[in-house]
Amino acid sequence: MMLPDPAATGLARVRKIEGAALGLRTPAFAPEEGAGDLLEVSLGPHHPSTHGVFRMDVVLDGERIVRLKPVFGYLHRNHEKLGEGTSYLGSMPYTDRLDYLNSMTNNWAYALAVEKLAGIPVTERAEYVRVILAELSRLLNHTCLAGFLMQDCGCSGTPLMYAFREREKILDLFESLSGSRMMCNFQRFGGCRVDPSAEWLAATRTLVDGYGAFLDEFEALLSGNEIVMARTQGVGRLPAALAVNAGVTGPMLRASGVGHDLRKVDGYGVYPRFNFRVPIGRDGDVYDRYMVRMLEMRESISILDQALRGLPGGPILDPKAKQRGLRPKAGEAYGRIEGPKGEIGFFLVSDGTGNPTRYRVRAPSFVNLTILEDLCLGHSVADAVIILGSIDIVLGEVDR
Amino acid sequence: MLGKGLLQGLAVTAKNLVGSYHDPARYVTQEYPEVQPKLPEAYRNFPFLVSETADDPMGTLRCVACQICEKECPPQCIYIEKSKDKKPDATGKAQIYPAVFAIDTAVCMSCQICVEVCPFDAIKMDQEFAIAATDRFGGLLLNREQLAKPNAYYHQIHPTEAAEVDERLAAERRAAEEKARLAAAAKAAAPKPAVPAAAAAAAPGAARPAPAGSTAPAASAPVDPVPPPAPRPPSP
Amino acid sequence: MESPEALRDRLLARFPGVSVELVPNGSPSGQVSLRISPAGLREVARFLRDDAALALDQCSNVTGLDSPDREVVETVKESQPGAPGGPPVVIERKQTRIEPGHLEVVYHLYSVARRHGPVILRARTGNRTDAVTLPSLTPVWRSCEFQEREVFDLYGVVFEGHPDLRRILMWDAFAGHPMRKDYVEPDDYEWEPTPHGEVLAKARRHYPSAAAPGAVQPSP
Amino acid sequence: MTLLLAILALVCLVPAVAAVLVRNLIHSALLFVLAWLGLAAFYLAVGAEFIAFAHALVYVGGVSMVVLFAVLLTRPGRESALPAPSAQRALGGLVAVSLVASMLGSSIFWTRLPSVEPTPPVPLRRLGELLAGPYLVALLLVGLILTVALIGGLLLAAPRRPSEGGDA
Amino acid sequence: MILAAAAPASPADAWLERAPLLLRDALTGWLPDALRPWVAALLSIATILGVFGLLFAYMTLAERKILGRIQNRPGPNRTGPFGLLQPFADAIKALTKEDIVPRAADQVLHFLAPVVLVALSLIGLAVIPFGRNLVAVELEASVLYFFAAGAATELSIFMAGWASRNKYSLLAAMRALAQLISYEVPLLLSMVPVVVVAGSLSTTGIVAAQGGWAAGVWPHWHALTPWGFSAFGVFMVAALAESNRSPFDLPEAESELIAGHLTEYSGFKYALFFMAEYLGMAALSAMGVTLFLGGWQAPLAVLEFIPSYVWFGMKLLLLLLGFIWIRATFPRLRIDQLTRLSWKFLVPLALVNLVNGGLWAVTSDWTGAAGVARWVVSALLVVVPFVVLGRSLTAGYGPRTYRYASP
Repeated sequence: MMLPDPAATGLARVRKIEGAALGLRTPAFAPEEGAGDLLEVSLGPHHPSTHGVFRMDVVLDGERIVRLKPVFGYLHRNHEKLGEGTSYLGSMPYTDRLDYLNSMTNNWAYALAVEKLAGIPVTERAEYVRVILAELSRLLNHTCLAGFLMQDCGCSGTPLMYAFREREKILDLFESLSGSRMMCNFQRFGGCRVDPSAEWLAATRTLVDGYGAFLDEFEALLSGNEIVMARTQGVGRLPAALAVNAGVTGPMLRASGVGHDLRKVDGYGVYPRFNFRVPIGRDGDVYDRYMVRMLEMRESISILDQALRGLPGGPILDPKAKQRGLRPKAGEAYGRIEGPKGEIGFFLVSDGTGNPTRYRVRAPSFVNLTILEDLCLGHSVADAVIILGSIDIVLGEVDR
Repeated sequence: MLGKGLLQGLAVTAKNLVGSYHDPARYVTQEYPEVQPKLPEAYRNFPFLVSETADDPMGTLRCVACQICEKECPPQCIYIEKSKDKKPDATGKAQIYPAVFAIDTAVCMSCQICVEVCPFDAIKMDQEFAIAATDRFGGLLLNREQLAKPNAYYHQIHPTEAAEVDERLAAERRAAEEKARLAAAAKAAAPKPAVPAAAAAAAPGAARPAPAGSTAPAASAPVDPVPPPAPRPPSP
Repeated sequence: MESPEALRDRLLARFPGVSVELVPNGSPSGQVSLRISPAGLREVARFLRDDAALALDQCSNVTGLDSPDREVVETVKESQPGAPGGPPVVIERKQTRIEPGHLEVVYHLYSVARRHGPVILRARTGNRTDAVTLPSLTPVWRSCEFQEREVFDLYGVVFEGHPDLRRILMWDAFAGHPMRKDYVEPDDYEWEPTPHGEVLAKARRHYPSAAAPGAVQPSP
Repeated sequence: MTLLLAILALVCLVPAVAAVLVRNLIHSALLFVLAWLGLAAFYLAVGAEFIAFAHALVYVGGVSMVVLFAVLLTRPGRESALPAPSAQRALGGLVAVSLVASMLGSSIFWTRLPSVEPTPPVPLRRLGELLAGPYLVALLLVGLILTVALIGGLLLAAPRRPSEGGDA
Repeated sequence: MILAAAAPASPADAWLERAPLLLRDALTGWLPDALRPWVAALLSIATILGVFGLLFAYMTLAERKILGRIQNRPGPNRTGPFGLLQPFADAIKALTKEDIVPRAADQVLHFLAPVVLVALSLIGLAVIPFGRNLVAVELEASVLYFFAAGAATELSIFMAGWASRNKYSLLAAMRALAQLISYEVPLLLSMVPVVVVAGSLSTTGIVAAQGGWAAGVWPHWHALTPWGFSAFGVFMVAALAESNRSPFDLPEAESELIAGHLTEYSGFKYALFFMAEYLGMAALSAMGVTLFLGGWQAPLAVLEFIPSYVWFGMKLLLLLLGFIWIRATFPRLRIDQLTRLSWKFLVPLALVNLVNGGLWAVTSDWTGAAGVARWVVSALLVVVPFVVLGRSLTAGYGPRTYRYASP
């Protein structure tokens, strides 16, 4: 069990970061020289619970984590260079492959950025359809998150199977609308590609009506469970100031008590027309992140209900809106939406030709990972696995 | 009281255990090979070329090798070589046809951009997903003969979509004949002196533009055959 | 939130030594950015974060931009002695000039407290070869830590003051910076039989001998 | 009966000797366990079941764990049983033999065993009453010593580093 | 030879009841007297191995089918009708799989660990009374024998962990030891009040003490008395932990240390570990049935006609179903929570239960109003410590209320 002495592993890296004043927890367990046996373990990239090809180099002092370095890049295919090589329309199917659980919100973020860059108006009906699809994607994402998180806590698959059963129903809706369950390639600049039929809207209505009952049952199984509470409460606490400073967005930020939701802050699309609330937590630990996502799903159900009722008629896409030969004027634009995992933004720089000169994706999982080490210091390996699960990362988006 | 949450959890799992025997909303497993999946009409897998009739697929391909889909395909997996000669198409007009039309299904991600940008409804998305090949290189490279499938098959897999496309093409053909008839009548009514007969006959006035392979994609592509019929762009 | 011009003037007044200039944006998005000379970048950033009116406490996005050397063709008016004793003749001569390229980093700042933004900061490096260092803003906003490492990895901008500047996406032994415009993709990757001519041509250059099995032979 | 006892004696002795000779520490610890099982078999042969199972429970369940933990924590698993220089081995061997000889000699020659045949097994209930009756004080004293030893062990093993919350 | 067609005088000599014994006599009847006890012993060993071997096989299938149905999926149904041949398919797979032994491993211990583990969990079954007089070995201190056999399982898990010379398995072996030792104590402590009340250490004596029904309806099982119910709870939780089952399956926690001390095992040895876990679970449940659920006693006087070993089987299957049900529902406890649960909750509860059992034994002759008082006191002695200890255990945890951001 012996290990090279701590000094050799460059362990004594001291985090001289001015952020210390922001309640950044400098590692209270920084190992003094020669403090007992340190065990270097690397969890992943073939570890059953790292949510994809992601590695954490962990140094353990007994059962507690003393140092944790995330290593990724295994799934890097230079998505942004591809964006510079293809036309604006050609990049749309590639955005499905960023956060492959929510292709609808990725498409919307990209379409929003291009519409902002080229000043393309969006039809009324398309705005409502986009909200419906984004909220369905949010339901799908948070249900899967709860399933994976409980799987990391050690449930032998039961919550995950319930989550996947409901996810399949939503994916069937996406497939009957866009043609593919996960790679929808559905949004276009100025609207959506296909106009949802009456049967599709009726099917969505039945799903939305039944989802509340599923959530009640799911929470009865998990939220009150003493073992779940013991495993997740007080684990991986993220102070609000550090969360904002570290660029954390989405349910993680709201779980730390900061009520920042782009649907309210930016008011993009037709979100200002719906009244919905933004749940926020208090301790910012794994339990709060889980509960904030559960409450957010209930808000999404009410948004879906209002959107389905208020869906206007009219064209889904202005036929004269240019898709194929789009050549926006030289300039740049940064468009962002509130994706299920946080703020997903696209920064596009155009020089007047058919291909963007710069196509940058601001991925929420990538930025939310910045404080993984701060959350895990002092916890055990079992907790680090759960903390990573509660951050909800998807490697397609982290590595791009 | 300690354990209340645990008992609640046990109650939920018990309800699911009992529920999975009678509640279809809970027991959703389809045992695949025996139970074939019910594919929604919009389902898409790899593309295929539409030929008007089943008996002579190569002769009646709708594709006129305008190479718009080859340019627009994001992963660049379509490869077209134009034919040297021309062949009359369904409306009798002499058209170029693709001598080589290959799609590398190892690279294609079935994103249906090619269907969206094709102005002639010549390429559509197939619904056949159980595909296997023995060789990684040649086996996944589908050439023109393997891609061509009759319009009847298109009606079979995408009924509503196929109906709309056919009805729109018929409307265009009628408009074309009607315009040709008008031009002929106008010519007959006021015979202009010394107008070479051939020129009159040759100006087809047909709505179908003969794209001279010019790369300037002037035509804005109809978004998708499903939405309301897009106005056909004026001939260049 | 105050207009970019007012903000520029306030910054110029407060930081005399630092050059702050507006970068116009042609697109209808109207997101005008402020280019700041690298010397005073971190002080300006800290001011923007701590200023009560702005309170830009979230750096949402850090992007790298690469503009390579550009050949600029200019018409130069020169006066040459005209006919003897006559007036000098002004002739125009086309002259190509190489404008040196540079690397650029763009920061999108938002305020979570005031719910406004974006304020966009830009900073340019000296050139694309040796003067490629910029001050890191990680000490001001922790969110820049990974994103600046990505710009270093894919563009080659060295961030001075960054706590842990290593490659983040590529493996450490990787040479070169893939996102630069002049990056040449190594062609020793496993040969792929895509029928597309350009790929085939590259493959034939690489394997001149064997005509790759299974490739589509152009029809006779 | 004596044949059975002889076999059992072997079952005790062989692992004990092997435990001393074998180089790997963990192996010797496990061989000790075999020796203790041999002892328990002795009790069974004589018919005192309760004592046999109590002995097995305590030694195989508890004490073997203590020995293994001790071996693990002090010398983490490396076969570092260095051969002691030969002079020391001879001296050690001499001391061991003399000790064994004196013990065996006293038990065989000087102590008078009342009889050779096994005494009738004491019924369990009678054993319980004896323990709760006249021998109660002895039982409580032994219990007291064990608790003191337990608490002492805990204090010694308390985590040395002043850390946030002591683990189990 | 086998007639007794008339209604049996007492349930003891009903034909079906004596069937196993008649079978044994039939089989060993023609042997010379000297050999008879030996062959009888061999017969009982064969039956135990056969019954519990099949029980293990079909318990793996039952677990996967019930777990599947709880998760709304069919569970194995391809091998044989309803997947009934699945256990044999698994066995063949385990046998044919290559048995990889890491070079650095300590060959002897690596091989010995699974063998010892299976042997120990089988030995424990010798003293369990499956039917009215169906017990393999009649011992005076058989309960102690059972726990002595069970105590050595820690040893073999340590051997497995240490012998595979792999960082993960060593960590897992240490965790497993900490867990097993901390749950050995409540397991034994919860058994002591039963012995005190039943007055004997032999399993048949304990089952006999639970005979009879108050007013023909309410059986005298220990689990139906307040102290017995609490002791049964503690025993079952400790049994869960001893056999490394769900909320406590820390050693082979997939999400952390890959497969714990089983990382370096494959092929038939892995199947042996698997078998040992199930047999250990079955043995502990069998002991639980014997100590608390009245062994082979029928729940109602009128139901006595059903043979005793059938009752024992049904109760055992009920408990095993409970194990599977719990595995499907609960997540895993962390190592420090696990040991804290044992030392700060189960052990104190078991100690109070010891007092409660003692009081119950002393006041066994109270009847009428005193009987009611006896029950109330005993119930109080269970509920009060449960609530107090429960509150201290879950200090700091609890459901939370959430607020919403001002728009």
